[in-house]
Amino acid sequence: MDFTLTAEQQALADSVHRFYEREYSFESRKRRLASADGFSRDLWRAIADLGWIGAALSEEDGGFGGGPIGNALIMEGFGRALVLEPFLSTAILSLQTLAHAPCSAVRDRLLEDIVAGKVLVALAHGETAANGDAEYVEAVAARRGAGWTLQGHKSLVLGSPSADVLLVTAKAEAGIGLFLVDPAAPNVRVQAYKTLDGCRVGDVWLDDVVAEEALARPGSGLAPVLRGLDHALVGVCAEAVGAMSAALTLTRDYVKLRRQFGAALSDFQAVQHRMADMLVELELSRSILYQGIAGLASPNEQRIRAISAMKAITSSAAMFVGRNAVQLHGAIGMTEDYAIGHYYRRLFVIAHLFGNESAHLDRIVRTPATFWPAVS
Amino acid sequence: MDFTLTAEQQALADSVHRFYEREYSFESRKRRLASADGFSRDLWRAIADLGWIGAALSEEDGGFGGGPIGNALIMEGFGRALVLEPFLSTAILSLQTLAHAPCSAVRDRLLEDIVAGKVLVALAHGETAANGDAEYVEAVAARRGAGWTLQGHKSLVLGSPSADVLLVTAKAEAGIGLFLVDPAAPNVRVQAYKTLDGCRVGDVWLDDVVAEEALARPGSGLAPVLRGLDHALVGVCAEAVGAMSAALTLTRDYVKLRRQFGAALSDFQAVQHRMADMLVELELSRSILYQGIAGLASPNEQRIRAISAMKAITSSAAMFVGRNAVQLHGAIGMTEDYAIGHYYRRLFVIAHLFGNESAHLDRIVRTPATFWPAVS
Amino acid sequence: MDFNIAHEIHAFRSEVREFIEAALPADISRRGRHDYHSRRDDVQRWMKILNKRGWSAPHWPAHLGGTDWSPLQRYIFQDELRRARAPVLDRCGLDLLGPVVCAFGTPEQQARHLPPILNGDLWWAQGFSEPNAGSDLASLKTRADLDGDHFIVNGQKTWTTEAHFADWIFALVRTDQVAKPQAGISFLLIDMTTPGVTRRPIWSIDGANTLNEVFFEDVRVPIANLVGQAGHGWSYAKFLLAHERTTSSVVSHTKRDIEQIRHLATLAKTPAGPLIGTHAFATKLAKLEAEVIALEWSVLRVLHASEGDAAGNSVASLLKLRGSELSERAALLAAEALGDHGVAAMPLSESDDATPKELPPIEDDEAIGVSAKAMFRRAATIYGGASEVQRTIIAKSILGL
Amino acid sequence: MDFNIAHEIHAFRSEVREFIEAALPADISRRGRHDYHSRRDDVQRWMKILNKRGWSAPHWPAHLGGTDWSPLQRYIFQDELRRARAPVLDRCGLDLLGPVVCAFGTPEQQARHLPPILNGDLWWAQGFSEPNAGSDLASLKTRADLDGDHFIVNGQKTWTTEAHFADWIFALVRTDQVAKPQAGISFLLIDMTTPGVTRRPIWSIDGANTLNEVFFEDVRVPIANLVGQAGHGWSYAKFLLAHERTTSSVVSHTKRDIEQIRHLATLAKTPAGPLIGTHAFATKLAKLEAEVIALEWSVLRVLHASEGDAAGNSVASLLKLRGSELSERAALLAAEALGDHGVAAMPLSESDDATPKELPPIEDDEAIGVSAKAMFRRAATIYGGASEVQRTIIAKSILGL
Repeated sequence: MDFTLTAEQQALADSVHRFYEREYSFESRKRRLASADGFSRDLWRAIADLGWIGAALSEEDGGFGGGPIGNALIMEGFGRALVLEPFLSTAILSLQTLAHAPCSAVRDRLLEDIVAGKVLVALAHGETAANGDAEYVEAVAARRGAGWTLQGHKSLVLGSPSADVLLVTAKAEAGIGLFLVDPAAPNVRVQAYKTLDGCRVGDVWLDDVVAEEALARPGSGLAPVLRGLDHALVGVCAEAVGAMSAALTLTRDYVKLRRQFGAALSDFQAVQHRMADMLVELELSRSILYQGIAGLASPNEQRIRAISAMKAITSSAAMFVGRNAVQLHGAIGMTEDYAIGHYYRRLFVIAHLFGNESAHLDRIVRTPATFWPAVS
Repeated sequence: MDFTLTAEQQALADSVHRFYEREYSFESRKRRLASADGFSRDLWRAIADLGWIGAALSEEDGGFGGGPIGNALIMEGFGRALVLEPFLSTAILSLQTLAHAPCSAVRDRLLEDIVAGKVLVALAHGETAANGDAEYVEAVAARRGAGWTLQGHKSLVLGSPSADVLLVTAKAEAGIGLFLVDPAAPNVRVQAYKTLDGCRVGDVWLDDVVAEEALARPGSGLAPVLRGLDHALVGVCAEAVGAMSAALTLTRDYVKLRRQFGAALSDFQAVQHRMADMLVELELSRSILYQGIAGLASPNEQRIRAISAMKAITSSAAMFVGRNAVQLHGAIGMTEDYAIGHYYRRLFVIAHLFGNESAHLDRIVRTPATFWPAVS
Repeated sequence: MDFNIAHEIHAFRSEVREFIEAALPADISRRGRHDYHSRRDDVQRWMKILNKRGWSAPHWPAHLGGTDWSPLQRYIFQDELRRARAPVLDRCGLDLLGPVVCAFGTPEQQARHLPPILNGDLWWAQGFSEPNAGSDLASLKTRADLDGDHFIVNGQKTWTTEAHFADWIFALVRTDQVAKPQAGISFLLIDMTTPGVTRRPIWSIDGANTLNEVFFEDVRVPIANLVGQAGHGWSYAKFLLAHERTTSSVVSHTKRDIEQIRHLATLAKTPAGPLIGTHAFATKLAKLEAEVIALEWSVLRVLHASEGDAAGNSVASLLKLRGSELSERAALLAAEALGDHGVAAMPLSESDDATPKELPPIEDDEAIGVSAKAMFRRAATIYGGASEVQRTIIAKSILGL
Repeated sequence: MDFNIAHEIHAFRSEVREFIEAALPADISRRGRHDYHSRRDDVQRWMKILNKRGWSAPHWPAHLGGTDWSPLQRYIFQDELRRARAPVLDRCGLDLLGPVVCAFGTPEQQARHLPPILNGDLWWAQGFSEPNAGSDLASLKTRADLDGDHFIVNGQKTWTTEAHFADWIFALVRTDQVAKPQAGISFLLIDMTTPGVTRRPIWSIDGANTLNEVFFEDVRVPIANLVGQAGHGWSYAKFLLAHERTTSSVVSHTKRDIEQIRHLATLAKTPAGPLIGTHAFATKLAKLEAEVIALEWSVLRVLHASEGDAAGNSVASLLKLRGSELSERAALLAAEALGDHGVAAMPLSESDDATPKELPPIEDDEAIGVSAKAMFRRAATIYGGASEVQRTIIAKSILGL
């Protein structure tokens, strides 16, 4: 165990830092958010060129072997600057799902194209009725000739409005399979909308859609998706740590500057103590993020509990830090023109993404394990 | 609706105030608590002479018709002074259970004797496995000749170590009945112990105990007990309001006096804001107490929700106010010699008595009703 | 003490409920289920209907267009409006300015300004806050200098609710630069169409524009538009802010939220059946309900207390503090009831012709506006005296710390 | 960064676990399940066993009877002791005084005082707090005046943990009445049997006596019992309080509580089966567990950080704050798991011969002591720097407010 960055990790963190310092002014982010994609394809290519998309991937899958810590470093930096490019949806959720899927020519080519920044992929897995249960799928797959037809409705599909390829889960008799779908194919409808933080997502309807290929046949499609989700959960939690950290810094600077009733806000003990509690929430989130990363390597039940403990704590912390950061700013924190409101909205979305606090506590309750964790 | 006391109510409240001002110094209470009964039988007779035991009872049952507001005024005063006499167990829980039981010569005589202060009665209803479900009874009643034999274990029976008569619930085929048991009868065992606040309670075992009389026959015993419990819940919540109010006053006086780091504790904003939150909890408890009293007259489901909402809020408030009252006192709050620790322990017991916050939220969840409460 | 509800109160609530059911137009009622900022034309139509019945400002004196209802009756009226999802009325005119003009305005001012408010014809904005005078109003800088029979107003107001709608604004302005900070302030009525008045919308994190900046540059305001005495503006503002002791609890809004949450959670599916049937969600809702009940009974205590009653006043001060917390909690729980779509932005344009665009697939009117409401309510513990300020008030004025 | 656990660490934990399992006497282990203040004779027997193995003070320098374990190893050792429900060792001697004598004591003091501590032969109390100097130690009044080769000590200490057990007390005393408040303080070792020392037990709300008042009346203390330099007591006290950066998280205790809660809630019956299977209880436990995991990983971060590491130090300061909160929460949840009997007083006498009297029917060793623990832990956020003080420290020293 070692909690300090290696030279390589430090170099990656520094590089991420330089990236957002250069590219992510408040104004340029605003412009990017208002564009059709809600992010910049040029920047996405730049991110690919920097080698970050495959940073976590094993070398045999065409990556750099940096593992989940690499992704976490990138996502923490992206959280600090509220980066908009679809790293979470394409480079973590979709890529890790594919990396854990059975080997095939299609999979390998797709991995390669993703890492090269050539295609944007979205995983269409979640459904409205799942209520945070990652294993719940209603969408149906039926055999047709050599291929399959798919029927169902997928909700809050990250990255879908801009995706070149959809990975879709659907259920056949043998269980859940994972299918490749062209979003422009007939009978596919992607209804795009924005999340509260202004990012574009979509709901996807499949109405008798023909899928030529099963990336994973029914019965073997859920496992890679669950692993993809594990990595995505680590990713959003790292993003939350970055966003909370930035929100705390913004708030600290604001309360030291702003005066009321003849004193700086930071002179009020109530403000000091609230900020201390925010710092505690941030640091505990960072601690449990590390625990979640370690948990990725654990056997099934232990992994589930580790990941869900991480998300439950982080969801709660994200809401606490986000809400109080706005509170301490006062009315100005509620405005579009001030950065802090954007952090709150992103933290709100993160708190609810891939299951909120309740959903993950439920998952812990459903997944019994012996307790005496950490270095045992 | 009227939230100010009538002249009669004011007279009762004043009389209660005079009673505890006269009888309840810290030292005299300590002596009483250390006695065999844990309270004073002389004071119990004084309470009877003051006419308080039957204060709430209808005149036809030998009372004064003051209704639950009368009991609440008494219990609030008793909460302020941490009065030890068994008003809750005998004058509310047992008496109201009897008052709602079917008429019979035994019942009427018992009511009369209770009101006169001649007998102490304990309701032996709760069981360890009930987990706050007031309708759960495992104890068994079987017919034997003209009477019954009882078998079971009743837990945390308030007032049982000093009781002259036990009212026992037990289940036969037709449902739950209510039986009269002499605690000195063969095969009855009362194991006395103390609650954390030093009061004496007991667990009661019945091992083939003969009960001559059924106060309510199987099938009709639960209803009066549930009504008795409703009144007892209002009683403890009123007691909690009194105890929280006294704890808040003690704490306010302490923080104004005590100096640290060159200033009175009351000068620290963190202390001020904590006490403001304590006041809010107290006042909301008082508000929902009134709601609970009003709810006693409502039809079944509405009544259950009203009573459980009251206890859920009050349990939570009692813990918040009690815990923080000790916190603001610092180390001295943890000592036997200081009053505040006694208030905390009583509030802790109240928070858990007759179902804690979780138990009552569960009861609300199990008891659906339309919402749009208050003056509708 | 007596907690029975008088027969007349039951009857009054029935009368109000029946009137609203019959009078509220169906299309307005449907949009009311969106539960978000009401459209101006809906509010105006509804105010005209209420005004015809004499009920658009029940809390004003009867001879000026109000009623002689008791505080409890006024509360029940508001409660029924919320329950029916009626549009939220023009608060600035009806609740803030109205009582001040009733109490301190000249007969001419009353005759000119009150009827258009009652009928929803003219809308008002409140111009109190300034960039460096938020909670600390005494330090405001906007000045009004006498020039013949006009004041010349210069300065800037901010956080001006509804100013983008407003026809008029009532503003605190400094008419005496020499007097002590509070003594030099006057209360002035300003026509927003006067040359020199400009406004800039402030977009807030719920994606809506309800707040604005308003700039005054050599704006000429007739001296007849001064309310009461010059230099007494501070006391009128205090009167205005203290006028309704229970409104800030927003308890009827939160009750309406609870009905909405129950509705949405009954529709929401989960692997184990409707969301409302899951223990985790049902327990959160039960706890919220219990807390709202405690709040509502606190409101009732205040409504029944006389002005001078210490106990009643001490309860009044907690209504804003706890009411605003519960208000946000309710909105967050409503968003949670939407599941995945609780994080979706569902912008409703305020203009009459626009309809929501790029919405997620929302099947129920009640769901639209929920997530924006969750964002908007983040401000509940900030505006009208932030929670931190409320706690200090309680500690000092009630606990004597 | 690398979160894999080294093979040697696994092996070390196994070694410790196996030793404790073999060495901990069965009767002590059983009483350990009561989970409350340990009996003095149990602690002493256990310390002799540990001392024979060389493990009674792993954090002392190896040449003075300690080990050369890493901070992580020391943490694992404590973790395993808690897991096995071993008696809680004499903290005052081992953790507080010991390191000071190791670092600042003369060879004679080390030779005289350290071995009896290691072997549990002599017990120590800490004499810092005074009636008017709690968190604010600089204002202490107990004085020690030089008289030949003795100090004459007069004054009063309070909140003196374990003083009713203690053979010796280490005290902060004022040896210079003229110097600035902090500069006049010295660190003195006092034999409790010296004439003029009296103690008065303070009974606390858990029904136990762990705190005491200690009075000094013309107590003659040899000058050889002064630790380090006169007037430097303040810096030794700071050294002592800062010595263990992670102990105040009490995380191993809370982990042990969680096992206890799960055990009790598995035994506890409800109408719907074991309590552990009810959603409400299981969810509370899951949330507590998740929070404890976050705390433990914060401890690991500090254990792996070097002394000068800013990030590590910033985390250290939150361990006491959050650790003490979770410690009380765990005890309250354990009491809740007992149902009706969670409100029962279950006094365990500290003296060797007494057994619990008037207990409710408790069928499991783990249940005894739970409710008293819930009361005792009310102090967790008070002693060792109250939460309010911790928050101020975090705000000022880490956030720079």
